[in-house]
Amino acid sequence: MSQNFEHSGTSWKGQRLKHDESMVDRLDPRVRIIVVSIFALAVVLSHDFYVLLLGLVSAVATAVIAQLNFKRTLRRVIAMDMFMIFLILMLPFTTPGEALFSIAGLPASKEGLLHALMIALKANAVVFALLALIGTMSAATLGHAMAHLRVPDKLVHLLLFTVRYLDVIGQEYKRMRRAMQARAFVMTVSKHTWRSVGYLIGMLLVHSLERSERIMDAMKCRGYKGQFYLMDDMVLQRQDYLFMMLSVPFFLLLIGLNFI
Amino acid sequence: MTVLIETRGLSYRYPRRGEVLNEIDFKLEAGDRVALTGSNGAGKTTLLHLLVGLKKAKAGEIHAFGAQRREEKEFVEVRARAGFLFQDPDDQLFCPTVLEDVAFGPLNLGKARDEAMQLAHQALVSVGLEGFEERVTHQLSGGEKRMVTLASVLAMEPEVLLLDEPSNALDTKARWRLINILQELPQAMIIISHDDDFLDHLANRWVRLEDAKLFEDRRMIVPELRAVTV
Amino acid sequence: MTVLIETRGLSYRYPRRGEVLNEIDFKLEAGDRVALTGSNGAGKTTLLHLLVGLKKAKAGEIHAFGAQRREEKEFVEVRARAGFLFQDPDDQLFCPTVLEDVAFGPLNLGKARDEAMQLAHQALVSVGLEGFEERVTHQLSGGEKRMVTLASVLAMEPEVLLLDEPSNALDTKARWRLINILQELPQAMIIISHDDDFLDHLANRWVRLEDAKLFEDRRMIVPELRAVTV
Amino acid sequence: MHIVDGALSVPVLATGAVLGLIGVAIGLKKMDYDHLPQVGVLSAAFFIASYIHLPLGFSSVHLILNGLIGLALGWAAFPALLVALLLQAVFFGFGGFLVLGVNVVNIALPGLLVYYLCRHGIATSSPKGAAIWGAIGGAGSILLTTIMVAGSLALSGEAFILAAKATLVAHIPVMVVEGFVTAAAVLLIRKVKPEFLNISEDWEDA
Ligand SMILES: Nc1ncnc2c1ncn2[C@@H]1O[C@H](COP(=O)(O)OP(=O)(O)OP(=O)(O)O)[C@@H](O)[C@H]1O
Ligand SMILES: Nc1ncnc2c1ncn2[C@@H]1O[C@H](COP(=O)(O)OP(=O)(O)OP(=O)(O)O)[C@@H](O)[C@H]1O
Ligand SMILES: [Mg+2]
Ligand SMILES: [Mg+2]
Repeated sequence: MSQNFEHSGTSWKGQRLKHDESMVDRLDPRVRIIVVSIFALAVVLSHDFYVLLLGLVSAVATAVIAQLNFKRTLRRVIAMDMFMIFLILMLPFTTPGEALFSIAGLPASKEGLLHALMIALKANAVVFALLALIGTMSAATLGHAMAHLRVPDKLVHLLLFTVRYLDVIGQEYKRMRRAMQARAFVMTVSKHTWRSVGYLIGMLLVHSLERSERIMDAMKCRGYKGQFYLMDDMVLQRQDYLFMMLSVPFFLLLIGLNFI
Repeated sequence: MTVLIETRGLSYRYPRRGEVLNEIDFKLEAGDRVALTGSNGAGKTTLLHLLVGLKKAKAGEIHAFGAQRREEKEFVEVRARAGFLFQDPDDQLFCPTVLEDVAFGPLNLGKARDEAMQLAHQALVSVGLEGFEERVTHQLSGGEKRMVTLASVLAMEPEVLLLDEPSNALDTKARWRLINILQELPQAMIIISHDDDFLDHLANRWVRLEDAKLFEDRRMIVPELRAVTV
Repeated sequence: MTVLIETRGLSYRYPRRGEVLNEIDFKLEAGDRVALTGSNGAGKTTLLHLLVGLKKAKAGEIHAFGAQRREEKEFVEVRARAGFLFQDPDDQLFCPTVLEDVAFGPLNLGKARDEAMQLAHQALVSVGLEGFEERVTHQLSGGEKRMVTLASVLAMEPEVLLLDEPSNALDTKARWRLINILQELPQAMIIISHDDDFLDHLANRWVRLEDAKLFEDRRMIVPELRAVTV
Repeated sequence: MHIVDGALSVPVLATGAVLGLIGVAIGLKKMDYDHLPQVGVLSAAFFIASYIHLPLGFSSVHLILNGLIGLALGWAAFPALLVALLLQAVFFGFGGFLVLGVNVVNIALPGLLVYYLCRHGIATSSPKGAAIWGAIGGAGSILLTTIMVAGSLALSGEAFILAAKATLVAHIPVMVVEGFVTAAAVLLIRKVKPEFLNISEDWEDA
C-alpha cells in the first residue's frame, strides 16, 4: 500500500492525464465546488441513516457519471489512514451499550457499531463526491474557481505555485532517490537510514529554495510588481443552471429527511 | 551605431568564491548578435544577471538604453526593454496555463487585458505554438516549454534579447525551429551556448569569458584538442 | 573472458513516448571499456538505469555477476558491485560534507563507521582531493563536484563502472585529470559521452544507440557535419 | 493523521475551522507577494517529502515533517499546509473536507510552536546543540500533533477516549524517527545554506 502512496505523491499528473471526459467536466467549476460544500455539510451534520445511505448512493452515482477510474478511486477510498480505520474498528468495543456480539471476551455494543457505521458512511460519501466533482478538474482550474469564489488572492496563488512545482520537485526527488539507490542504499530501521533521509530532505529543500530564487528573478525580468493576474472568465452555461436546479430539491430532500 | 548596453570595468565576486568577473568592458550595439562562450562556471550567466540588475556589481558601471543604471528602480526599465531567457525553462514558466504565462509580462508593463491577450496570442503564433493557449505549463515537453518561454519574452516586445543556453534540452527538430525563429528576429542579442554549431547559425560576433576576463575572439577546440584562436 | 553483465532482448518504453530501447543484446566483459554513444534522447541513460535495476525492463533478461537479475532484491547486489556515476553531480551529492558523502556507499555496504571513513579518505586521495574532507558539497565548483562523485563511487570498490557523461561540466584541466584517473583504473567500464576525444583516450570498444537499437560500431560526426561510420 | 469527515462533533469542527482561519489569515498577512514563489516551492517540496515512507518493524511510517515546516516557514506554515491538505483531500481522497480546519490546526499549530521554541536553538554555534534542538522540534511537533488529534477525538465523544490514548502510544516510534530525520535535515541546512533558517525572521521584520 505504501508504494502506491509514494507513487501517487511523486507522479502528480496521475489522475488528470488518464481521465476520460465526462458530463461533469462540462459543469462550471464554481458550481461544482459549491455543490460539494453543501453536500458535505448536509451529510456530515446528519444523524439519519436514510440520509447517509442516500448521500453515499448519490455520491457513488456521481462518481460513475464522472467516469472516475474505478480501481484507482476504490484504492484511494479504502486507503484512509490506517489509524482512522483502526479507530472505527475500535468503536463498537469502547462504546457502552447493548451487547451485540463479542470478540475475545470483549463485548461489542450496538450503539458503537452504529456509530462506526455512520462515520464510515459519512467519510466515504464525502470522499466520493470530492473525487467526482473536484478531483476531476485540473488543479489550475480549481485555483481559478477558488479565486472567482473570492478566496484570497494570495492563497490561490500559493496553491497555483505549489501545484506548478510539485512535478518539478518530484522529479528532482526521484533523481536523488535513484542516485542513493545506485549506491546500494536500502531503507532499514537504522540511524543511518534516518540520517540519510534527513539529508535527502534537507538537500531537497535547499535545491527548492534556490529554485525559488531563480523564479523570483525570472518574475522580476518580466516586470513583476507584486501582482498576479488570472486570465479566464467563468460564465455559467445552460447545463450549470440545469445542474443547480436538480441539486436544490435533492439537498432539500437530504435535509428534510432528518426531520421525518 | 547605437550602443544599447555598455559595461565599464564591471566586476563581481560570490561570497566564499574567487572573482567571477574582473573589470569587464563590453558593448552591445544595434544589430549585434553576440555569442558569449566560456567553460562551465566561467560566469556567463552571472554577467547577464548583472546587465539587468538581478545581481549588483561590486565595481564598475552599466549603461543601458541611453542612461547609466545603478539602482533597482533604474533597472526595472532595463528589464522591460531587454528580454531575458533563462537557462532552465521551469524557472521561467510559473503561471498555470500558457496564455497566462505569456501575458504576464505585457500585463506588468501596464497593458490592458485585451491588449495583453492579443500580444500573447501573437507571440505564441510567432513561435509556432498557436492553439497552445489553454495548455497547462507543467505538462509541456522540454522543447515546448522552451518555445513558450521564448514567446513570453517576445510578448514584451523587447529591444534586446539575452538568451541563456536556449538550445539546451532541445531535440534536433525543435533546435532547428529555434534557429529559424531567432534568425528572423530583428533584435540585438547576446546568446550563451556551448553548442558551437548553433552559434554558427546565429552569431555575427563572438566573445569569450575566461579566468574572469572577457576576450573579443573565438576559441575553437578542434578535435585534436589544440586550442586555436580564430 | 568473464562476462560481467549481459542483456538479452532488453526493451523499454516510456509512457506517452515511443520505444526507447528495442531488443538490446549487449555483453560487458572483463577488461572492456565500452564507449556508449548516441544522440540526445537516444536512451543511453535509460539503458544504464536498466542494467542496475533503477528502472524495470518491459521485456528481456539481465544477467549480472553470474546470475539472472529480475527483482529489486537481486539488483541490490548488482548496485553494490557496479558503481554508477550520474549525469548531474547535483543529483548525487546530498550529504553536507564531502567526507560523509563519499562514506555513504561503504556504510550502505555494511562497513563500520571507521572503516567507511578510511575508505572514503583513500578514494578522495585517489582522485586528488586530499584535504577536501570537510568542505561543503553544495559549495564546490562543477569540476570538484564531479570528482567527489567519482570518489564516492570508487569508495565502494566496484567491479564495474557505469559512467554517465563524466566529462560534462569539466574545464580542460579537470577533464585531463579525469582521463588520467580513469586510464589507471582496472575496472571494466561503460562510458556515455558526447565528447569523442574524451572517449578516444579511454575506450577500447564502441557501441552506438540509434532508433532504439544498439550497433557495435562507431559513427563519428566530423567537423564538416558529415556522418561517417568508421 | 488526517481525520476523516464524520468522526468529529460539530463544536470541535467549528472551533477547528475558526482557529484554522485565523492562522491562515495571519500567515497570509505575514507573507508578502514577493515570498509567494518561495513558500509555494517549499510547500511543494514538503508535499513530496511527506510521502517518503520509512520502514518501521513490520509496517512503515510516512513522514509528516511539520516541525521542519514550522522552522522553515513560521506562520506561513498555516496557508502552506492548508494548500497541501486541500490538494490531498480533493485529488487523493486523503482526509476530509469539513475537517480541513481541524486538520490544519492539528498539524500547523505544533509547527508554529516549534518555530518559536526551537529557532534560536537550531541557530546556536555548536552543531550538536543544533541537532538536539532540531530533534526536539521534530519529535515535539509530532507529540503535540498526536495530543491534539487525540484531543479532537476525545472531545467529540467518550467512546474515543481509549482510542485517543492508543493513538498516543502508537505514535511514539514515529516521534523518534521524525526527531532523527529533522535533526539531520537541520544539520545539513545549517551547513549548506545557513541563510535558510533565518528567512522566517526576515518576514518578522517585514
Ligand atoms: N549563488 C552563488 N553562490 C556562490 N557561487 C555561485 C553562485 N552562483 C554561481 N556561483 C559560482 O559562480 C561561478 C559562475 O557561475 P555562472 O552560473 O555565471 O557560470 P556559467 O558561465 O553560466 O556556467 P554554465 O555554463 O554552467 O551555466 C561558478 O563557479 C558558480 O559555481
Ligand atoms: N521519465 C520519463 N518519462 C518520459 N520520457 C522520458 C523519461 N525519461 C526520459 N524520457 C525520454 O526517453 C528518451 C531517452 O532518454 P535518456 O535520458 O535515456 O536519453 P540519453 O540518451 O541519456 O540522452 P542525453 O544524451 O540527453 O542524456 C528521451 O527522449 C527522453 O526524453
Ligand atoms: Mg549559466
Ligand atoms: Mg543521458
